[in-house]
Amino acid sequence: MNFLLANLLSEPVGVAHYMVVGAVLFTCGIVCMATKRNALGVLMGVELVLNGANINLIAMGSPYLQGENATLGLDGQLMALFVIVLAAAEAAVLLAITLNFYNSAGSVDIDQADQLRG
Amino acid sequence: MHWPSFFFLLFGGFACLFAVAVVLASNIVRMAFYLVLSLAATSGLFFLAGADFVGAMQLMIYVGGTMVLLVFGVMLTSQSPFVSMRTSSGQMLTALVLGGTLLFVLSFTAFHVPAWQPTHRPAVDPNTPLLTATPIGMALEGYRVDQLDQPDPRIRQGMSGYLFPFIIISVHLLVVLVGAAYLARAKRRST
Amino acid sequence: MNLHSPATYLSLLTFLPAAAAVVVCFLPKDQDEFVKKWTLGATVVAFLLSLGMLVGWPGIAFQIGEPGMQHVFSVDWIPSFQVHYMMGIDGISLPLVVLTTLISMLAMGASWPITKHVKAYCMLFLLLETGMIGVFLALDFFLFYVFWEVMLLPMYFLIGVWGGPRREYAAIKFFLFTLFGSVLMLIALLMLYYSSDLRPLDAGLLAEVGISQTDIEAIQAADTPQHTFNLLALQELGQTTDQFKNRLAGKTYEWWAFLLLFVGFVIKVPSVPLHTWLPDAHVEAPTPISMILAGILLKMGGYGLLRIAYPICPEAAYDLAMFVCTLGVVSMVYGAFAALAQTDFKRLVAYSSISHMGYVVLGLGVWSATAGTDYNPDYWKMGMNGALFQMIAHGISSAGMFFMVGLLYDRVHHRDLNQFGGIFGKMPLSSGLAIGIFFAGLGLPGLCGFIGEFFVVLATWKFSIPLAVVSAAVVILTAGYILWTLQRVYLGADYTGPHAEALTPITKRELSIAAPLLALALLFGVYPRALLDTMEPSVSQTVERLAEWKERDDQAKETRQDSGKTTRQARRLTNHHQQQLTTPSP
Amino acid sequence: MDLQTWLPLLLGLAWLLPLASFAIVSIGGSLPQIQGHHASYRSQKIAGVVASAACGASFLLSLLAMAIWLTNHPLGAEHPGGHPGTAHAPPHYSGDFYSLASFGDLHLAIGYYIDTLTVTMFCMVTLIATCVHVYSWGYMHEELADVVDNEVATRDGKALHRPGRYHRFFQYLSLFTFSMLGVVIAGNLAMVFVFWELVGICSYFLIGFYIERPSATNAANKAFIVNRVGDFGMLIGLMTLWSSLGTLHFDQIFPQLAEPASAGGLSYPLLVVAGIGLFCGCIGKSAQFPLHTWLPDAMEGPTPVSALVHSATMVAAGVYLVGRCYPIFVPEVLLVIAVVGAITLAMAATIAITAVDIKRVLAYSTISQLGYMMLSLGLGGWVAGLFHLITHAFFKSLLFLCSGSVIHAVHTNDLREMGGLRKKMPWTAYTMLVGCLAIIGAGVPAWGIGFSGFFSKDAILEQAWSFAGANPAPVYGLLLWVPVAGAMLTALYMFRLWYLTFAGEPRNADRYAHAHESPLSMIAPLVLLATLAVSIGWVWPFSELSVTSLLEQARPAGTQETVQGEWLSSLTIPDEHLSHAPEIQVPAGWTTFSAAMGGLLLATMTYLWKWLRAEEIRQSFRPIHSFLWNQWWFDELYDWTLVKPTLWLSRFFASIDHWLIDPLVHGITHVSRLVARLLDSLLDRRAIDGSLHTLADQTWNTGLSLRQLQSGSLRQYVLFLVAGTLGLFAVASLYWKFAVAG
Amino acid sequence: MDRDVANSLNFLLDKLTGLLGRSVPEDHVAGHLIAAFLYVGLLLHLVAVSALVFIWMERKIAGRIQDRLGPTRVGGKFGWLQTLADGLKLLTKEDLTPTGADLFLFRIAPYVGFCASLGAFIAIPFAGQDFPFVAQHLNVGVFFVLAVMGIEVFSVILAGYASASKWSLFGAMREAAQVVSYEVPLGLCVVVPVMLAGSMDLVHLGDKQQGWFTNWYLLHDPFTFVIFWVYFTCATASVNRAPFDLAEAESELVAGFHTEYSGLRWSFFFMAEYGSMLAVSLLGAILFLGGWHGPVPVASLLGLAWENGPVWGYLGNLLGMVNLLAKAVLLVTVMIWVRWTLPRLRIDQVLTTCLKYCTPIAAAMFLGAATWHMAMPDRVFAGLLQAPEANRLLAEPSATPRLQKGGNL
Repeated sequence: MNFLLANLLSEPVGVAHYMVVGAVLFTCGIVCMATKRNALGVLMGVELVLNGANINLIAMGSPYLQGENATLGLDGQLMALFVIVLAAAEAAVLLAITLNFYNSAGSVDIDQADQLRG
Repeated sequence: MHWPSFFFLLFGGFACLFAVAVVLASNIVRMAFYLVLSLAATSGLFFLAGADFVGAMQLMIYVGGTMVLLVFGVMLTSQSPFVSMRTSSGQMLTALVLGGTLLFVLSFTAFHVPAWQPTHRPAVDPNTPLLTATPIGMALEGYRVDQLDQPDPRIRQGMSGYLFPFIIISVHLLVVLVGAAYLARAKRRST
Repeated sequence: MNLHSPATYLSLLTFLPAAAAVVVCFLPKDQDEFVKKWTLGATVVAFLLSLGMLVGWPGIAFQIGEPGMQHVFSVDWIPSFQVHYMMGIDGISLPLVVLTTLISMLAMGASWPITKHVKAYCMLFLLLETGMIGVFLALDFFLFYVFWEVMLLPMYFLIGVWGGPRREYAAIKFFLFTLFGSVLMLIALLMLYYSSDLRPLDAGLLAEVGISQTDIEAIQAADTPQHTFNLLALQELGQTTDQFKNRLAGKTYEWWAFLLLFVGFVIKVPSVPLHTWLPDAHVEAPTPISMILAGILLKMGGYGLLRIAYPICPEAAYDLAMFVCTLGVVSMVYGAFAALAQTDFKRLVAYSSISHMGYVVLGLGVWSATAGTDYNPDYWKMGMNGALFQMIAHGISSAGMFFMVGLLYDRVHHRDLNQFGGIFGKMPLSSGLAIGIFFAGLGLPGLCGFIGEFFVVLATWKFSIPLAVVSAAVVILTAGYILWTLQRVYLGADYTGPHAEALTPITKRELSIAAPLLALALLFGVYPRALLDTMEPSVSQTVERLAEWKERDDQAKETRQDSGKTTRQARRLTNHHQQQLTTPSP
Repeated sequence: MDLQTWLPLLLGLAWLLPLASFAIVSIGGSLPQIQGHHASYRSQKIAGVVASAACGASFLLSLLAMAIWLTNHPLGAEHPGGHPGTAHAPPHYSGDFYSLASFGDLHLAIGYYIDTLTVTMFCMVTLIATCVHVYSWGYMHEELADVVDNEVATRDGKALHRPGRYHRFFQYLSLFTFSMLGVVIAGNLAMVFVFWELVGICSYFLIGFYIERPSATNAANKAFIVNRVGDFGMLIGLMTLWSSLGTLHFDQIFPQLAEPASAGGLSYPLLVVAGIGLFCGCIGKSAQFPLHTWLPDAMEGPTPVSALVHSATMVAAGVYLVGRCYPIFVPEVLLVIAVVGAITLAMAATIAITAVDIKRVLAYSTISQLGYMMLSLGLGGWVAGLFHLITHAFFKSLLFLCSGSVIHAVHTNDLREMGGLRKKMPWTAYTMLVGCLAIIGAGVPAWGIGFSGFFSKDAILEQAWSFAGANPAPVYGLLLWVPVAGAMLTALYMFRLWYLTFAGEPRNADRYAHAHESPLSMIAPLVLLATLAVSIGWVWPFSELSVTSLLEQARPAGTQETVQGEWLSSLTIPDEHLSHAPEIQVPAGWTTFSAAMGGLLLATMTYLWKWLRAEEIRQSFRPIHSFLWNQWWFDELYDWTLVKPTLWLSRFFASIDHWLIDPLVHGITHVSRLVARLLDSLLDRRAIDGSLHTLADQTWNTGLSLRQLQSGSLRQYVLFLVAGTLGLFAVASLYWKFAVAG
Repeated sequence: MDRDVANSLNFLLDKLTGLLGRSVPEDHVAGHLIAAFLYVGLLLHLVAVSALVFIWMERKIAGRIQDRLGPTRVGGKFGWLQTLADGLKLLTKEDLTPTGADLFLFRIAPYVGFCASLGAFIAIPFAGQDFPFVAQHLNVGVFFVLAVMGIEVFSVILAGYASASKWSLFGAMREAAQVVSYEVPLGLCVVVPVMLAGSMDLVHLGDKQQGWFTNWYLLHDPFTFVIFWVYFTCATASVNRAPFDLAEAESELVAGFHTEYSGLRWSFFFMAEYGSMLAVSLLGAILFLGGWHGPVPVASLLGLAWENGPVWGYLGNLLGMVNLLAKAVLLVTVMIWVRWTLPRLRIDQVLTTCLKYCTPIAAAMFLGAATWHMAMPDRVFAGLLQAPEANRLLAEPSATPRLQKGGNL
């Protein structure tokens, strides 16, 4: 258990700290997905989740935070880029689905989208 | 005062704060607004971690593009501008508890991997700017200029390039856009 | 009449109530109040006389710290059977005597509501007191037996005439049980008598056990076995000779005698499963008789065990120690459980007595001075002292409890626990006293019940861990039934039973009976030395002697097993024994 | 100055003064009853003053003793804990006041054992007792005259009228103070047991103060009997020690324990039995699982009693005893203590969330905090546990007195009828806020500034952290994470309480209208206690004087080393000093802080901002809620498994005669016919036919019930995902710990 | 460079505090803070003052185009203090908030817009060479500027939504549709100079066009010439200038998204608008019009270069800045000119313009430019001239930064 959280302002931060921020975003996203009834809220949750993941990728790739040979290098950033692009694509599709759903159900309440329930 | 840490706290704090605000807000537009702020703060973190290009991408695509799409959706889908749909507090609590546990597990793990702990001797001094745009561009075209000193020739010669994924993503994006446009096309409701 | 001679003083103490009873015969028939006062006066005098020994009446002053028998006197009574009129006191009997006179006095005070055949009541009451005092003072087995029986009859009548609706049934039950015990005791008495032979004892020892010089010479000159009823001599014989070791059906005489004595005494204690007379007797007996019954009569069983059964039959006592203790624990548990189920207030207190007297049996039996513990008698001393202390404490608390029950019964004429409630609001002072006394029964620290129970329980572990655990668990049940009872009777909003108007506050007479009991409970609870200083040396001596006997016995067995080979263990034992011998003996 | 003379004298006097007051008040109060009337208004008033004065004088004497102690034993000068390996006892003075009995080498006595802990406890107990006494002047004011008890109806259906019992209250309080001080000063375990029972009986009297109320008397009985169950265990512990060592004096026990069994010490199994036995007593007294059920019911007593007896002092006596007897406990026993503490704290905290009786919430919080103390002691945090005892005493008594002030104002305990009282009773509200902040351990870890609870709770969590570090097995990790979760729950239920009482809108306009701030005699103790609740954890300016340094001085020999279990060889109880290392202190501090803030946030969201609606939560978690609402069904469980069987057994014993007489043959025929019939129905119809039907039915039902999972709700699926992830994580980490890492 | 500035400031501070007997280390916080405030202050003034000037200009030009005089009274001859007076009036105006508005968003919206507008300036260089005049030198400068300016639309949408007025909402929706659409061709246009220069660093981009106007990317080849106009169109649209000012179409929507605004907040929208105008103009000037390198390389002709010493270099940079600002103001003037010349389009026309014309044209031009560049990598001015030596040097692969090795350009 190597905890070096002593004083955040005078010590350098590490990947772990970024990951905690990522975790917070991730969790908020999950909670958002789980609690919002508005489809767009769910979408925002997804965005938050992806962002949380991105933070991790960036942090692991950052040479500022880790020693030589320990970083993910440019791959982190590249993967983050792909995530961003895919997120944009996903957002577009989700919005389209939402619109479609709205057109058929007259609402964006995903609790009404339970036609396939068991 | 260690400036990167200070800015990390600043941006990280904002990102977390607004992410929480997204969860707590009940109005969809406000949620969107907080989300933008959170994402903007995240891009600040990216800049801080030396990923200028990704940070700018983040601002551009998420903050600019995605958010506008979202708000667009809000305008089109809500019956009235101030609609909010309440979730039952029970489900909310379940989500919070599970989420809290998840957060705990994630943070706990983060602090238990030795390689992820703060170091006083990073690979690159945080005051030195990194130039990543070109290498990223090259990597997307299949050339890893950052891997030139790799001993493994296969990696050096571009096996670690991202040309193929890039193409796939591009095609995927195209398909998605077409598909989205198709899905979202205006239909008259049957009744 | 020389009141400074032990013979006169002790005889006076014993027979003063009887004498007063004779006087009562001649008192006018319609002067109930006067008869009661006379009787009360007699009990008060008896009490003062018993106190006299304690406060140092010249010639009869009790030497505190002296373990042996004091003021022993012996007079020939039936010479052909070597029956002597022999009495004496020691630290074991004195507290019981004082308790007897005290409780008798208080019980007489509590007899004021008796209006039926007052003269007869008073006569029997005084006769009873004589019997009780005599039992505690007698040092001759035969005399002991006589007093024992003397006590029986008045009790039978007191229950059978002045009792409740089922008094005949209860009285006969009591009589039969006790008589059965007496018979067993008689058999044992005869067994021991005919096995005994005083000749092996040397002159000094004989003198020490209170045999007169002429008798000693006669004994030493005799060529036939010299039987004896002398309890002290029997103790000596039982511990140092093989006279009671004749075999009968595979067991020694001693073993059988102990069993008979034990059963006889344990009926009186009473222990499960010979207890069933007690609840009935208590329920039917009038309040003062219940007080006496619980406060004194039950103690006789314990006294008998301590004075007679154990010292005379150590081997059997050792063999049966586990049986005795188990019986004690079973009584404790059984009594407590049964008490929990009662709806009759008095019956509940009766069962609580059974439970509490279980401690006495347990405390007597925790024979922890064995080879495994280097014959360390300390824990057994603690147990036995605890047992005796518990007898006194129970005498105080149970008498008080029965009195408090009677106090309510006199007012509302029922004892149904479910019909009580809210008494505290009507009779705050008596309720306060009652709660105090019941807490003494519960074994609350600071009150007398605690000390005895605590000693006994602490001592038990060394003897048997399972029994210790079970006996410790009884504290829960005790708390359960006592508190539940208090709640049902004294606490609560309102009295809902019959005769609510009769619930008048406590009178001064009642207060003067209850308050001393509570005060004593408090005194002995806070400063147990007040009692222990008196009784501890004697009890401890009894225990030490038994421990020594055990050591000798083991040694003898060992030598029998491998004679000629002295082990390290034996040598150490010898040293230990020599040390014991060099200590000045009384 | 000769401490050996003066300390027993001073503390003995401080101890006996309340007894004197008890004697004066009880006899003085009973005298008029012999005459058949009740104590007058004036004499009752005097009783209150006498009792309070005795208590106050005790406090002054204790302070004096403390001053004398500190001048002779300057803090930091002698640190027995400073040098690992040196097992000499902390400075102490012991002796006997008088002997109870002695048999050969065995002695039982009323004596004293005075060390820093004793003196500290004296000051704490007498101070709180004085505050409570003064507070009771105002709170019990109604008892001065005839009382109409609306909660009790007499036979004719009217409310009960009864004479006031003001002086009785003070009489019991005095007796309690005496008994409690007796526990503290006790020089041997027998004396502890004596006063242990006495505090129990005082608690019985005080709980059942309103003897007319059935609930109160039931609660009083329950309290005493449940405590007796614990005392049963304690007796066993005493017996073990007594039989093995031949003494119960602390100053003789401790050195002997260090010796091997052959040289007069205890064998290991006996040590375990003794330790667990003693701890059983503490379980009962400190209301630990599974004997906690009496404490919530004990809230039937007047509130000052709850503040003094059932939060600050008596229930903490169990913790005190564990601390006092610490050298007796071997690591395995300490583990038991810790586990019991952990279970208790978690269980009580969960129950407190649903309780609606303001005092019950506090009662459960007390149980939970006591669990913390036990946990701490069990994990080796001797100073931390006792430190929490002291701080908890202050803030919890404060909280109770505040709740009393509220109850006094609105005449109800029900949180649902309160609300918005902040405006009506600002003093109460804000002193209570201070108490709440103190109990949740509010403070800033980075700066080390905070309320008293912050320091003590942090110390406990640090020790837990240190323990988890020393014992990497994941099971032991629970002993760290349970208290962390508990810290969150603490913040949740405490602020739920505060918000429901003081914030928001009044929920019962009538009660709100009649509410008023309490009189000065009630406010003044609140303010004093609030000040202490803030500051008792601090270091006295310009000196080394602090509760922790005092306790550090009292640290018993043998606690300053890391010890290994003998049976559980993997069990390590770490040295408490190790927990002060920054790599433990900092993360532990922040973890606690964030947990508390999480709970606070949740409470605020639910009860202040109303973002979550409590009612809806209740609806969605109906089974859990009813489980918690019924206090884990402990009462019912005990009723069915213990009380009822005991009564059946007692009835069985009572009717054993009849049972024996029953005709045996008749019974046998009955039984054989019954068996035949049973065989027919059981074997043929049930077992063979039935199994086939059951198989089919169960398959069908399983399908149906599995279908429920497929709810069609996207959000639920997300939750399933998260839960699955967490489960996988748990499985994977366990697999790693056990199978891979070995 | 900002590090150098900060160090210099610290040096100064050190000298000053030296008088008091204290010393300031080279890398002290104070220098960084002062530098940061300095930059922000300068940029703030640029945006605010330029807004003042542009509004005045707009009114004068509008007046002239419409055969009027425009403001004439305030501040003397040309009414040049008119805007200041208007500003003062706005400051003193009552701050209204409509009932039913989402107050928080309503209040914050103008500032979001202004911040986005101002934020863009952080990465815009005003002179290049060895010591570029730029607040934060980013190697993805173009990208950053576009990204940050994209946020501006947010203020419009928030304002429209939060006003609780259907006019505002309509305006906001239009704005959203329009801006998002126009970002596509705008991005395509911007990519062309980036491609030509091989860098997204604006300083680098500007310096690649140094020398005579023949080196401007505007005149690099026919495709870039076309694409500049596409860029200009899209830029006009993306800053909501007429004829694309659908979001505030007075004739239909009262005042569009800022219908409900008044006073200072309202003026912030305007500051943002004019700031954005300036920003896109500056960007256009840097990307296509040679940035600080004039049609005639006056500075280098005069020898105002860093090779000749810092003072000369600095003067040269100052000159370059004036040059760049002149070009930007010219572009702004054209925007104003267009506004008062062309009628407002309908929303469908706006989108048609974007999607049916601008985007395909930009895409085609991008392809053309790429092909051209591949065919003639070192030729400029429609392939007629050889690229100057200095520009080629800048494109040397050896200058490619070694990623993550701490290398600096």
